[in-house]
Amino acid sequence: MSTIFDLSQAGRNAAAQCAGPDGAALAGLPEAALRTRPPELPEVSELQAVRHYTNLSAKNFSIDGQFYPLGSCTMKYNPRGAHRAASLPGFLGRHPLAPERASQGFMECLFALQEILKEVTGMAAVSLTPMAGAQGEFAGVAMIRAYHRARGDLERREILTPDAAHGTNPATAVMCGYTVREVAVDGNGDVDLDALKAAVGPQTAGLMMTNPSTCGVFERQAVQIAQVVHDAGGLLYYDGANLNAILGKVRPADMGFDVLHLNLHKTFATPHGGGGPGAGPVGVGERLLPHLPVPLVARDGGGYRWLTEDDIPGTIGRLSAFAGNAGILLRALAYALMLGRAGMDRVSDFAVLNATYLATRLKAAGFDLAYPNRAATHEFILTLAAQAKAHGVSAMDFAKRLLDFGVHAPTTYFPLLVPECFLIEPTETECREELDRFVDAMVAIAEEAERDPEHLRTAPHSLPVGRLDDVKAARDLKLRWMPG
Amino acid sequence: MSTIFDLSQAGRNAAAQCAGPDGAALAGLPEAALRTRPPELPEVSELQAVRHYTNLSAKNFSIDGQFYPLGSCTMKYNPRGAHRAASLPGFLGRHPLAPERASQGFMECLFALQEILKEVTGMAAVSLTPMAGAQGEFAGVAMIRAYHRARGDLERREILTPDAAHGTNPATAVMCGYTVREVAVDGNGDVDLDALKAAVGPQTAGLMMTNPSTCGVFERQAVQIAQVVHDAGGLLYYDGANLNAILGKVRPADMGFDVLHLNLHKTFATPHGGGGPGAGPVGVGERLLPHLPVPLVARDGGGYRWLTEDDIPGTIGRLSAFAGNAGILLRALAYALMLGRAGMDRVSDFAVLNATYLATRLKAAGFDLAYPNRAATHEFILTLAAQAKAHGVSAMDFAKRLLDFGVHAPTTYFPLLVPECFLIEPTETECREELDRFVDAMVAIAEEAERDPEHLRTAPHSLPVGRLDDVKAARDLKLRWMPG
Amino acid sequence: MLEQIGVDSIAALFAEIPAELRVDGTSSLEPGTGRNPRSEGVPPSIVSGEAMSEMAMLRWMGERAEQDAGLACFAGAGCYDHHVPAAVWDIAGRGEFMTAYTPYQAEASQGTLQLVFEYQTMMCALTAMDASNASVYDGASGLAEAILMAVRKVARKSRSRRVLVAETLHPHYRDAARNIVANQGVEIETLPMAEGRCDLQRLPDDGAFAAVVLQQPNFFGMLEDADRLTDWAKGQGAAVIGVVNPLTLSVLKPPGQWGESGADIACGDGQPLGAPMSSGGPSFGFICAKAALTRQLPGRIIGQTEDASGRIGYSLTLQAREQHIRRGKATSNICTNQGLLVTAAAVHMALMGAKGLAAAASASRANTLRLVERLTALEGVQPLFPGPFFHECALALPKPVPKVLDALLDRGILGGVSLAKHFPELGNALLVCATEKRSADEIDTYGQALENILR
Amino acid sequence: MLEQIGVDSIAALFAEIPAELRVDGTSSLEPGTGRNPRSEGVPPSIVSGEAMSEMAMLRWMGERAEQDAGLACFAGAGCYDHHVPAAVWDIAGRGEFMTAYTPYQAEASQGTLQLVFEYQTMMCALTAMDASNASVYDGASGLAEAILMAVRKVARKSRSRRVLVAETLHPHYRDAARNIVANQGVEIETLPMAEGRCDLQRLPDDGAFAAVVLQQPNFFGMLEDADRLTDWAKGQGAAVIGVVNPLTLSVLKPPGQWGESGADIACGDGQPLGAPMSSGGPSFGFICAKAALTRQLPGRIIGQTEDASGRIGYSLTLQAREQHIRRGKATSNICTNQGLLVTAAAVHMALMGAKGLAAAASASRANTLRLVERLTALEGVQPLFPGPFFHECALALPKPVPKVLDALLDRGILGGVSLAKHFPELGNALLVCATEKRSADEIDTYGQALENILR
Ligand SMILES: Cc1ncc(COP(=O)(O)O)c(C=O)c1O
Ligand SMILES: Cc1ncc(COP(=O)(O)O)c(C=O)c1O
Repeated sequence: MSTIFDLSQAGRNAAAQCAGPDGAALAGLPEAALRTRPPELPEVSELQAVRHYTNLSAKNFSIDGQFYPLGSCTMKYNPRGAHRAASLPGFLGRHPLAPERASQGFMECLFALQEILKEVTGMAAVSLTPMAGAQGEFAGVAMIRAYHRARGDLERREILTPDAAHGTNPATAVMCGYTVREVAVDGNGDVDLDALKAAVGPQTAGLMMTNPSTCGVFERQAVQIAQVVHDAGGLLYYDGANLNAILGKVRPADMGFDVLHLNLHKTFATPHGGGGPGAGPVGVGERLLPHLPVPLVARDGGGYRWLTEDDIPGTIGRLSAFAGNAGILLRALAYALMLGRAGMDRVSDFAVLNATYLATRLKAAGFDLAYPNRAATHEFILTLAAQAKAHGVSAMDFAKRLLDFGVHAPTTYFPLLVPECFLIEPTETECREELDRFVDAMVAIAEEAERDPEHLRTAPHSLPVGRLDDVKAARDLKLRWMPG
Repeated sequence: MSTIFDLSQAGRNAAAQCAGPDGAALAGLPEAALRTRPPELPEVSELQAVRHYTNLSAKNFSIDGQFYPLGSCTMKYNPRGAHRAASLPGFLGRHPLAPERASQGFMECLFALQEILKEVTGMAAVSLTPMAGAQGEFAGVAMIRAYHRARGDLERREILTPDAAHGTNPATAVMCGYTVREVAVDGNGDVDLDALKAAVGPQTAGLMMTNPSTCGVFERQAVQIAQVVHDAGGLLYYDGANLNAILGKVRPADMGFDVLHLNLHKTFATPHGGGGPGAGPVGVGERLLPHLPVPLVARDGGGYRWLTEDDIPGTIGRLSAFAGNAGILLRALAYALMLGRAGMDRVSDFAVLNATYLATRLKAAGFDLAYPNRAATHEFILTLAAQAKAHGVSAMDFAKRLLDFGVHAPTTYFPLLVPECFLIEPTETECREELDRFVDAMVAIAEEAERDPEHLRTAPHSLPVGRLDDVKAARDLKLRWMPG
Repeated sequence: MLEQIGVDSIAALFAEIPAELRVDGTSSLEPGTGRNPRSEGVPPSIVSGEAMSEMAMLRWMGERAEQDAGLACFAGAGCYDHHVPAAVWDIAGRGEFMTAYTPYQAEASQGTLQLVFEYQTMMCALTAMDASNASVYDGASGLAEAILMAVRKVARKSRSRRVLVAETLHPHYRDAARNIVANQGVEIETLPMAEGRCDLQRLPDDGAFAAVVLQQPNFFGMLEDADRLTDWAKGQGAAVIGVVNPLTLSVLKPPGQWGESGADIACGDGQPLGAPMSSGGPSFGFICAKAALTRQLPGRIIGQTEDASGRIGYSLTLQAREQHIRRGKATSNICTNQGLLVTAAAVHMALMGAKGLAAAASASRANTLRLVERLTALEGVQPLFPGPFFHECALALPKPVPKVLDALLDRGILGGVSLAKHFPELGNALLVCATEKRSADEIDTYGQALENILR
Repeated sequence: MLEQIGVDSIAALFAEIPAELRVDGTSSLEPGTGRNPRSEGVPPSIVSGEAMSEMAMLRWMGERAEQDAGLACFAGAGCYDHHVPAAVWDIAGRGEFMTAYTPYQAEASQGTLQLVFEYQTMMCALTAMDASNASVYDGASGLAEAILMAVRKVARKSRSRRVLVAETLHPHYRDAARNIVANQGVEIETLPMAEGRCDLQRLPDDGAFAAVVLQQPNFFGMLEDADRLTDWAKGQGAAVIGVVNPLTLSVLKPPGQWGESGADIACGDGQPLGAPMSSGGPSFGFICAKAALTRQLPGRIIGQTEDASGRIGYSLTLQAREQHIRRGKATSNICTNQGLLVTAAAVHMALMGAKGLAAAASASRANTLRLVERLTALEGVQPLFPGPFFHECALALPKPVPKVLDALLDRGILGGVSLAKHFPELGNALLVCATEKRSADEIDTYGQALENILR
């Protein structure tokens, strides 16, 4: 499809968007500060822009159009009502530096969300400001660092993670100035406790862990792990990306975690927007209270006020220009309000029911579960190693072929320790019929893999483009449109 | 694609939409007034509904996606800003029977629109209440009837229309209790003046006419026609569906028309919505002032007030429960404000430029214009009679094949007097590149008609369904979904 | 482009317009006089005729919208402040639906066509009828179409052009219907009321009517004895036309089941199904009919069919009823209808389901009950009629209603609709409605305000 | 479904969770105590934990949104009240964009991928840089990423971890950047200011800095001598990072052209390109760089490529920089970014074009000039600095700013941002901004209000 630049014609514009004074307003500015030529942005009519981007949008899979069983990513339906709530003019029009007096409605919303998140996690306090899961991790690990420093404990240079951990965990540790040591996961998806015991020591600042883990199983030794790390003087970080599996069933605080982040855009409601935005609030136990990132909302007499560096001198400080992704926080609150407490509990009920049903049916259809002895959680892992060996088709080939069936591929090749893997998370918002269609598609593709493996290897066949050459993309770097 | 009923599962629902008291609220109502079984509406989750209708929408052509050169229908881009304006909460939330005191903002908008429409048409007054062009026609002809009646002139039983007239014209005349007499159009698309002279008489209530006519040419004898009809004691009705061709160039009042309607959803901004809604305000000269449909807005001292039957005792009355399609009127005002006077003039400039360019290029490419001696207006007619004769392909086949090129077909088989015709209206909002693409598609199809006419006759080939069997639709009537 | 055309100016393209008719732009429409044709009563920004940017236009219109906004709405009378799920207009507002044309090219319009087919099915389910059209303009003009249907078909034998309309019908519906059908010589007569409902004691029995029109719930929110009225009318050889509120059909007996054999036509306004009040428009009119009347329906109808390879598809059908084919012999002159509102209604019904609609209807009734209880606790405020009412109620006030409404406005309350104009004989009568959107607080505030005003 | 699974209750699916850890629902999280964990300071409706319908939720949140609404905004300081064309969010809000995931499956994500590719191109055009990423969280955290880029790459020779940051940079940017980079031992030092701009008299010349950070226009809305500062910094072997407002780049010299050879990195916040203020988020951070730094960019980058039949397509590229591939060795830990806001920004830029953006920037400057003129006509109100400023201006007031702002609030005006906290040494200093959305009336009302307050 043409790019918007191909459509551009010199001098064309959307007149209703171009009103304004002429150059006179710029008189008096130093010549040297001004542009000599206007930037080469597209010159199109409003119709052209609308039509171009409407037609582009049609080239996307999306939750509104397709089933999206992307493990770890939690691609579920996010109620339009939550989007509407966050889009109320009063919220969209609020300036971030409006005085507290003119912000009580907004602050009440944030405070309510803080309280709800405290309740579902069991933590002592929550700061909403991190702008995604990874920034939540950053805030959490920075707090761990601040904690040790505040105690004069300066030799703790290492963060532990299970080797199955999400990439953001080690990357975060490094961003916080730590080195990373990975701990093996055993054949049942649990952390190898002996390996952990061997790994901890006076250099251990803490351990980062997801539960249910990225292996799609519940880490049964959570309490023991906490014990080992705490005994070594380290703190426990809970990566809350999978909280939807345990809402109302078990609280991270009770498993011994000292700090966590939540991916509101997964467990709570935010459409993923083709990559973002999200929000990654952090919750802490008593020990890390002095280090929470600012700003936070506190109740004060009859109203609400911001807590800043002045109130929390040990804070790791602010991590963004203002107070995080406010609009995403409002969506999460709207979602929590519509669910209510009982609805929140049903989230994990249905997330786990759907995943377990899908795992059961796929297993019955002849697919191999990576952890056949374990119960599925909100997600589970399939390994296509047998198919790869027998027919020379990879998990990637399966994934691409699924697209032709109008189903988004599951997460592939993560976690890396399972060969040819599909990490499958149907989420709680899909209905049984959709799950059954997925099984049908998988079965059809498995048959095709026997009959005509080449058809898989060259998939997809019915999308706007065929399989794209990633190597070329990286080798002949074209990162922007150039004329001609 | 499945229907929403196929997706339905007993007991499923979108919980956030189902809150409310239980049956208790109905206690005390007579049993006999109540339903015994709930209506069989679909039972689906919110996700299912959203996904179903999102995917359904993808099966439509639309202005946001495609070029739509539909003659007479004026499928142009309608600025999103106009939609936004009409969607302002203050407008959407206004109850139609709110007292005038609480309606001054809204009424000021309607008054402004009345004035603008008076100006562009030259008429003495405008009533905004008709809900589409055809209801505007109804109002206009009912006013003609009221006029003759008020004068005791009861023998005028006939309305004249050119035989090329839009179907709503004769249908309207009949709805108003008239019989219709059609007057022939000559080989150049002008009304046959002699035939008209022969047709008028004491039975003539009036004549309905479009200009530019449905032949896509400007009726040059407009003034003479008016003379003939007026001399016979009849009144002149202007069907304003094609006003976009002459905005700022000539005013219907100056051509001698006594009454007209405007299709705001064509000349002004309203997306067509898959069939509607529209708005068809009527404008009148002095003679019909006493008969305007109510309500209207009048200026009164410092404010605005409604004119009703009490103010206009000769009114033909109200034609809807409230005051017409208010939201569409607001869109039209927004559009007029963004155009301004100069922009309004440019509408006809570009509408006629685009059509003339397209006609010129198609002619050069070997297509036959129906009126080769005439200037195109905002639209023009192509006749594919030669192609039909040579290759046995109809205008319908051409039309269906165009769909495969991602272009909506022009209006076909209207007006009926031109064989195998395409009535083509590119509108003022399309750019030259889009027009060129259309020519390319037409040329490609014409070549294909020679090479492989069957491919046209079985088109379309790339849409969700192939050519549909209309005969079957009418013969085996299925007007609603039935289980099984 | 001009070069290709072979002219040297855009002006040259208009050469066929006789010179004496030409004006030079809308900007100089009163040449010579120097007078600006838009002056009196129009704001300066409009008089000037300067183009506004989108931003300036939205500011201008935003100020006007704001001016009328913010009232707690207790008015009903044919237009109701119901909640519309956020998803409804997120979907209906998609360009693919909103900027599509009438689905004449069926293969390129399956989205709209299937949706309307589903809509027709839903409306038949709500009304217990066999066929639905794809919409007419609104409830009132739709009633006129329904009357014409009945007169054309049902009354062929009797040749009567007289139609009996309940006095309890919305007066605007009666007016609009009369204004439309009178041109074809159809006469509207009145079935009188007693205590806010059709007077069963005064039913004529001369069999002279082509059709009888009932509204359920009626204009006053009251429930008619639809069974008995239907049986009586049919006994007289008249067709029965039920004017109904589709939301209430989630719990009320559908017209197709009234009496022994049901009404013949059900029509009404679709506004309660997903359309904001929007000053009364756009909403849409629906018309559903028993099978015998299918071919009398006005406007578009979608049917299911197939393509050559047997794939199911949908297309406009029975087009021989319509003006673009039948011209003067069409069942109606309607062309453009209210398609987008039907789109919203279909999505609305799918999202709400029977359960959600019933919940909204019941909650509206519960709120109205609560309101009536609160208001009639005040001295001199009484229900005008003994009942039963559904979710609207006519009250008798001890003071002139317009003044009371005015005083309520000062307190941010749109207190209802005065019946003074159409039913002066009812005295100080006010029609109130509290939908599911009215909170307990708002109802209480209303009560408090009225208490203060009447004091 | 339970049957297929072979269990008899949903509870059984959670059997692997050790019993002692189980809680019985969020509803009983403080068992035994009987205390409701959400009590103090939370509205009753939230304490109760009852599910709200969509309608009830929208009412509840609507009341809170309304509570803070309706101020005429004269605050800027990194977040601006610009007009966003209606089409922008009509498009960005389409389910296909809004509910898609990160485009890991390229073939099923060409919509997002091509759009971001176009976005990257537009950002390169605005900044005169060679490459852009697909967004980071916001301007402030993005600056931290830019600093880390520079420290990693540009300063390889010098091995310096010291970064010089202009005192005229937005203080929140400085704080956030410091809080982030300090963990990696990067030290932030300050380039002092004089008269609201970088003090050219006090430029260090010991060549010890890995990077120099300038903001243009700076926090006070002033225009720095970016050419000279850039040349000086590069002369010292430091990388130059320009923090810029993308809207102003429609008329201001782009960082890529500052001085002899241009800045190395341009970053900033994309809010002025189509994002509503929304309390400061979500907006997005952008980072553009010269070619030599492309592989240091954090986050996602889209590249053009082909499929087997030569059709052009787009995919994520240079993924070896990213955490999901490189884990601990990634250029950043960022994963989720601000994709939807980038979608809006691309549509915004396409709709506005260079002409529209320049018009908005110029109108904002014109309005701010008008405002400053109006306010400084009052006694005791003066520009704090001699200029030149672009579309924000710091004013000296004769009274404490917080009190003045409070009094302005009473009149419906958000009068600007107090500089008291971050720049106490500047006295009663107020930063004001009037975007193109502020009407002449609003500016006048502000003047009038301030006049009354200062009187
Ligand atoms: C297990 C896990 N941890 C952390 C993250 C990072 O969260 P975000 O993408 O919001 O930064 C993800 C996101 O996919 C995740 O799945
Ligand atoms: C020439 C002409 N007249 C009248 C009409 C009827 O207008 P509407 O569809 O708004 O009722 C049309 C609509 O297509 C038309 O083209």
